[in-house]
Amino acid sequence: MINPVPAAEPARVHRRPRWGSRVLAAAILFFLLFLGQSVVSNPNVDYHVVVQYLFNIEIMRGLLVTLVLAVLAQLVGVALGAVLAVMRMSDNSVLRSMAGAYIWFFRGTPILVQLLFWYNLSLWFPTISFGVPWGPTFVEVTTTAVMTSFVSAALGLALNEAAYMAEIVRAGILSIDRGQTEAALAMGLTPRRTMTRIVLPQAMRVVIPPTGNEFISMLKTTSLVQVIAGDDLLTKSLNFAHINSQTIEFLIVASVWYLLLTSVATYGQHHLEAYYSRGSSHNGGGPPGPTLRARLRGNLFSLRRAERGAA
Amino acid sequence: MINPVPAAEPARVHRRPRWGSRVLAAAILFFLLFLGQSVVSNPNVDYHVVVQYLFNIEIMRGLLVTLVLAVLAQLVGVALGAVLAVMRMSDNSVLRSMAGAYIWFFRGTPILVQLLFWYNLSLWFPTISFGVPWGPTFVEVTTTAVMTSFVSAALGLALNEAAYMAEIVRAGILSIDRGQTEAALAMGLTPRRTMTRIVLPQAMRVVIPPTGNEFISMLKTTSLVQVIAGDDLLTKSLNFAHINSQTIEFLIVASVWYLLLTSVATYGQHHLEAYYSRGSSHNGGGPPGPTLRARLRGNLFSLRRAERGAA
Amino acid sequence: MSGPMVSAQGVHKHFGDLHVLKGIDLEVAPGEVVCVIGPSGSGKSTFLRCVNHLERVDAGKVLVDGEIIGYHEKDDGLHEMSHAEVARQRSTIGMVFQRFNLFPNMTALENVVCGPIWVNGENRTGAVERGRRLLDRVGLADKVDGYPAQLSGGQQQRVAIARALAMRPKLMLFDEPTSALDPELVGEVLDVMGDLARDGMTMLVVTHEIGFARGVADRIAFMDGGSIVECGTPAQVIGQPRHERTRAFLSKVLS
Amino acid sequence: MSGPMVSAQGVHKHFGDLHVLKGIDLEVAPGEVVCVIGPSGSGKSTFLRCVNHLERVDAGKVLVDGEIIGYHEKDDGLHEMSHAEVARQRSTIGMVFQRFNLFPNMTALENVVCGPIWVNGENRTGAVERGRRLLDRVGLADKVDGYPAQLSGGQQQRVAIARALAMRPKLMLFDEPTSALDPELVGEVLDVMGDLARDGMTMLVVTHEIGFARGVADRIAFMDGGSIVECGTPAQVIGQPRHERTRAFLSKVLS
Amino acid sequence: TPTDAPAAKPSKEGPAALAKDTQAATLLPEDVKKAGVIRVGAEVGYAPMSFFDADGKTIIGAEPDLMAAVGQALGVKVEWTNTAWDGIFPALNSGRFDVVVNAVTDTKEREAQNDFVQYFSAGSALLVKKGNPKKIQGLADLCGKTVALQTGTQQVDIVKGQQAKCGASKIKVLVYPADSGAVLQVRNGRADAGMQDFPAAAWNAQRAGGGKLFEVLTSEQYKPGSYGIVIAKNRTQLRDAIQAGLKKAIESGAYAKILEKWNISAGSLTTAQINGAQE
Ligand SMILES: Nc1ncnc2c1ncn2[C@@H]1O[C@H](COP(=O)(O)OP(=O)(O)OP(=O)(O)O)[C@@H](O)[C@H]1O
Ligand SMILES: Nc1ncnc2c1ncn2[C@@H]1O[C@H](COP(=O)(O)OP(=O)(O)OP(=O)(O)O)[C@@H](O)[C@H]1O
Ligand SMILES: [Mg+2]
Ligand SMILES: [Mg+2]
Repeated sequence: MINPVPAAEPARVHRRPRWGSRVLAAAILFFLLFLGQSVVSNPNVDYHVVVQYLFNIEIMRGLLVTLVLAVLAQLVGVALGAVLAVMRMSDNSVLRSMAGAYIWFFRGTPILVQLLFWYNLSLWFPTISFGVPWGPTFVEVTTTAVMTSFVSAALGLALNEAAYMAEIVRAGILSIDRGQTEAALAMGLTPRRTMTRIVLPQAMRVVIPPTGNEFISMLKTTSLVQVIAGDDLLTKSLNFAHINSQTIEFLIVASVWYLLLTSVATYGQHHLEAYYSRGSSHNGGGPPGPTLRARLRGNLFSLRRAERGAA
Repeated sequence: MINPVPAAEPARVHRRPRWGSRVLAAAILFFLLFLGQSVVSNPNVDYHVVVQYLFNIEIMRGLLVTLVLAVLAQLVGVALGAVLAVMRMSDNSVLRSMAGAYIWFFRGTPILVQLLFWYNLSLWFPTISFGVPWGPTFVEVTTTAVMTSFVSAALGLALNEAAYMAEIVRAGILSIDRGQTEAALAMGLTPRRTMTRIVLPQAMRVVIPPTGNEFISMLKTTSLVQVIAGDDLLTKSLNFAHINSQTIEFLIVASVWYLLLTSVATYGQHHLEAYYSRGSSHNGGGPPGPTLRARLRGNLFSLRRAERGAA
Repeated sequence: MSGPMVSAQGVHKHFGDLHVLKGIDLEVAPGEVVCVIGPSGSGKSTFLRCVNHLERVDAGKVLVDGEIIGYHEKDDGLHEMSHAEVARQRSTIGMVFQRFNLFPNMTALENVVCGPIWVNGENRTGAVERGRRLLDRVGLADKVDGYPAQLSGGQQQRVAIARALAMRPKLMLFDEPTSALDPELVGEVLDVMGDLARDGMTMLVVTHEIGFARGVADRIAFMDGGSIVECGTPAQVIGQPRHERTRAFLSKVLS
Repeated sequence: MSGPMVSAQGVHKHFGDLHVLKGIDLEVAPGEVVCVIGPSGSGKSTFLRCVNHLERVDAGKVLVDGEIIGYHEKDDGLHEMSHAEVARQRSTIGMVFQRFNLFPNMTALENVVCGPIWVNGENRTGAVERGRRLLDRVGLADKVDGYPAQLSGGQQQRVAIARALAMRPKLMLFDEPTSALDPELVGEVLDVMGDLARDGMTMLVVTHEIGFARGVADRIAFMDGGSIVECGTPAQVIGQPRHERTRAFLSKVLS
Repeated sequence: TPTDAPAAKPSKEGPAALAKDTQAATLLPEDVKKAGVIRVGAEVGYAPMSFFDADGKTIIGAEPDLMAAVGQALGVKVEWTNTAWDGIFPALNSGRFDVVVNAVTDTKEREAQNDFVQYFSAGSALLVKKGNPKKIQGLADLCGKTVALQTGTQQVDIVKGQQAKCGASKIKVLVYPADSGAVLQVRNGRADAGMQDFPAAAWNAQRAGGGKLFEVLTSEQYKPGSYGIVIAKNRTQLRDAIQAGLKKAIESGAYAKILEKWNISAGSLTTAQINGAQE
């Protein structure tokens, strides 16, 4: 050894106490306790009603409608959104501006208006016919028969969602390193298969977190179908409220279910995220994420991996 | 020259015609024309009413309310969201779970319920007092006097938005290379200043696009304040609809304004994005982005830059 | 007598106003190893990418094994091929990139077998078996189930080589395959490439590793400013460079 | 007689179960240049990062210019410093990273002046003037207003050096400053570092550039497996390595 | 212009001012006296009971007129706030409004939560497209048809009651948050009939689309009930004051004039009963 410094015996190391955040945390906790106590002990709210109606059959039906609508609309929205995203990045300027106009219009107008439009489509088109334009008609049905409350709701929500998903999928595609595309092309994949087999699956990692958020929003947006006689969770709950004016109680009933649904959705989102980030040792993704300090101090290991990684 | 191949004279190169997308584009265009024609020439909708009421003073008032509410709620939401994001990544587990609970709750319950809660806060707390807990009270006011329709609307929207913004800001912070943090710390900046001077400004690039989307949603979400007597654009428009059961016409009036607002917001978003991506020669950001083909073919130049770049 | 494996004829390429390739002529015989060296920005990568039509040439043409890459020749000029035809041509040309470009969501084995299965329609069992053999050949028998992020740079690059070999290419293109590696890891990749060359693979290699070029290349081409300035055996180009620019470059890199 | 500029005393560091530094002892005298070499994963970067407390040491301590880094010594042991105190210590130690880590949203000049202005509270005009001089000194007088993305790797790394110098450090730490560079760009950065060494800056340099280490270093430390295996003049360590591991490593890197 | 802007005059030109009834006024609770105003909440848009005038701002109708009369009797002003139906009762209970006046039918269930001062009697009537294309004559004809209703109204109960008698051919019931949404579906043809409180149905038949869109089946009014001014349970003083004010309006004849003005005299009551729900 060149430096004959005696090996220091391990010194006792004292971490710095962090008074600021401890006091803040205590204050918040205290405030929350106070708040919780006031809310629960409030004589204006009859929690028995909440408990009594939580599993009411009509509420359950509403829950089912909300769930089915949200899942359906989200699925169609994702698929159509992916198509729009690819159109938006197309070579063909007509397709590109078409997709642009779609996104502009459907993001720009309130979903309420869109729902009313689909539901009242018969104002514009009293019948819907399938056939050759200016030629023979094969099937003709009245619009109101097709555009039931459920169909309009699902359609309206899905078409609206597609506009948002298009931007999300597009960001996902753009996030994939060009090297991936080139490697796939060089291997002999066609551009289309490169997109579907290499780019889109990897884009999922970036697409899933915002899609999860969208789905959580969607669960709650379904309540707007009230205006077109859709019997979703919130509408059903409020129907009870209107009978006896106990609005708050029934809003709590609905909220409990919404919280449950969103919690389950969040849970599912984490699992999907984990699945699609397999092979990546980045652990920056969703909660429970690394703490800020862990980031500042640093997980050099994962950084190094990322540098070496292909993406 | 080792290879005595005669220099080839430039061959005429013919690009491949793309029939598929041309036909598709033509079909879509045709369909849109047909649709547009049907919508405009529809006798059930009186477009004169739309034109006549577009600049009606009450509608203008509603527009102002919508705009002010959305801007205010978004600003507060961003600020509070940033605080929540930092809390969520804190060392202190109480702060961390506090922020987690906040986000869970406010994202999990319908904004309608939250608005009604704030507006009717007096059900739980008839008066609001500032003072020492269990000590002297300095100011005491009735809750309903403080929680006007506007205040509850702004508060409800902002607190809800903060939950969404927290996740967005968090993703933005996580997107910044640890190297940036380390360089700043090594330079002698404290962790706090590293966050505010180095990390957050760079995170803006990632934060702005989704924030723009949030703001566009917010513009339309304001219409829910109808349940707490907020006189927003949609509510005002529907007031007219009640007069003469011309619901559709007034929905169109509102939609025209929403489209205008969102277009302006999108425009502003692009400018902000451009500002915050200065110094970056990535050009993958917002529309007008590179086409898919351009990506597949490739802008190697920008890729190379990115590899060299520090981030 | 078989013709050249690669024949570039007056290849020009512009990026906007930038004239990047100014008439490249180069032939590579079957089984030959040609290394391309030259300063950054001289157009080496661009040329390599023209060979498998990742870049479209603006004038001139590139033939691989006698076929024009990316175009059908007709009376009135060159007609662009369909995507499927280009893909078929590319499937016979292996390419290894500087940054490996492994698919991060697939294991090493999946990376290697996906091409044969998707592009050549090989059956899964056969492809997997051959994939394992290839990974074994590049010294990674124990890493078949590792994801790219779990491998060192040198290991990743060897997987990338195995992935290209899995397509049974007639020609291999390498674009600075070792320049993203830590110095101690460079050797393992160069070893694999040397073996490949000895097995008779036709190779076109862009590299900064003068030692490798000297040892393995049949010929070395020195590019500068979009042209091939000189081309000859390693002894000629490295030992007695004729051009001032070559000398200047070599002195920098070898110092 | 002034004490050593750096004095590492029995530095241990664990990452979870991984024992990365196993008692590092090293002194660097004022004005001395010490190069640290060794295989990947041997703990070179971790040790360097302990010197400016980017990593917390688990046992032992590091003194810079006589001050313990990151802790106050009291009777009952070491007490962690406040963030502000650590920041003050770090501001006197310049650090240059492998990946440059310039702030991409600031121009070269802004990168250089932000530290003096934010941390040392210098006034803007003075800082800008000195920033220009520093950029001039590293040969970038004409790039002051360029953003990092518009600069080559070599230029970026020189800006990073100027940025560190702007804080008037007593000590400079370099972590493989050239390993992310194209081979022809390596020279320009090593030149700047050589100048700096000749001007009397105390430097601790982790590097793979054996040529540079041989030419510029006063001493070379060879690390392997979390320990300094041998340490001595370049002639000793490179010319006549005493340890088998050193010899094995050098043969790989020099080949 | 909207083709069918209401012909009615705004309420400020309504019946002659009623003298303040000092006796009734003393019943008012202190806070209302001090504020000098009674705050009314309603989802405006149920003509002729309450709706917006052509300016989109002024709230007019029978209920605003009536409340104005009550206010005059009590010597206080009346202030209206338009709020979506879903938000009305929480706002009442949280003290945001003093009363809700919104064609709310007094029922036993609702009396359990709030107090009612009855001011009008109305049954429900069926609204169909002009020309009655589906030939609907009464409740019994609804079996197998689609009916559009507003949520939380009496009509939902009536139709559900008929539902039970239909047997196999069910009634399809569509429920909308706003009355206007339900009426739109009758116009749209999605619903074969709508059911509304009689005054509203009559108004729609008479005014909507210049009177060319709907007709109302007048043969029968179903399940007559009474509208009540809704007041929070804990505000009995206010309730009694309003009852007194309303009584004063009835006695003075102002009440009758208002109902006449809006063409709904058929629903007039002779007394202002508290919590008088039937069943
Ligand atoms: N897609 C592109 N768009 C615009 N310019 C490009 C593009 N690809 C390459 N260039 C430019 O063309 C020139 C040649 O680039 P090329 O990558 O072929 O050089 P190279 O010799 O491979 O350099 P290096 O050793 O740095 O890889 C450079 O100036 C580069 O910036
Ligand atoms: N934050 C961390 N968390 C966990 N392990 C880490 C972390 N940082 C470094 N390591 C591990 O510690 C060991 C030493 O790492 P270090 O970066 O110091 O090596 P090095 O000698 O600098 O190597 P290289 O030449 O590759 O930079 C490695 O095994 C590395 O994976
Ligand atoms: Mg290159
Ligand atoms: Mg290192």
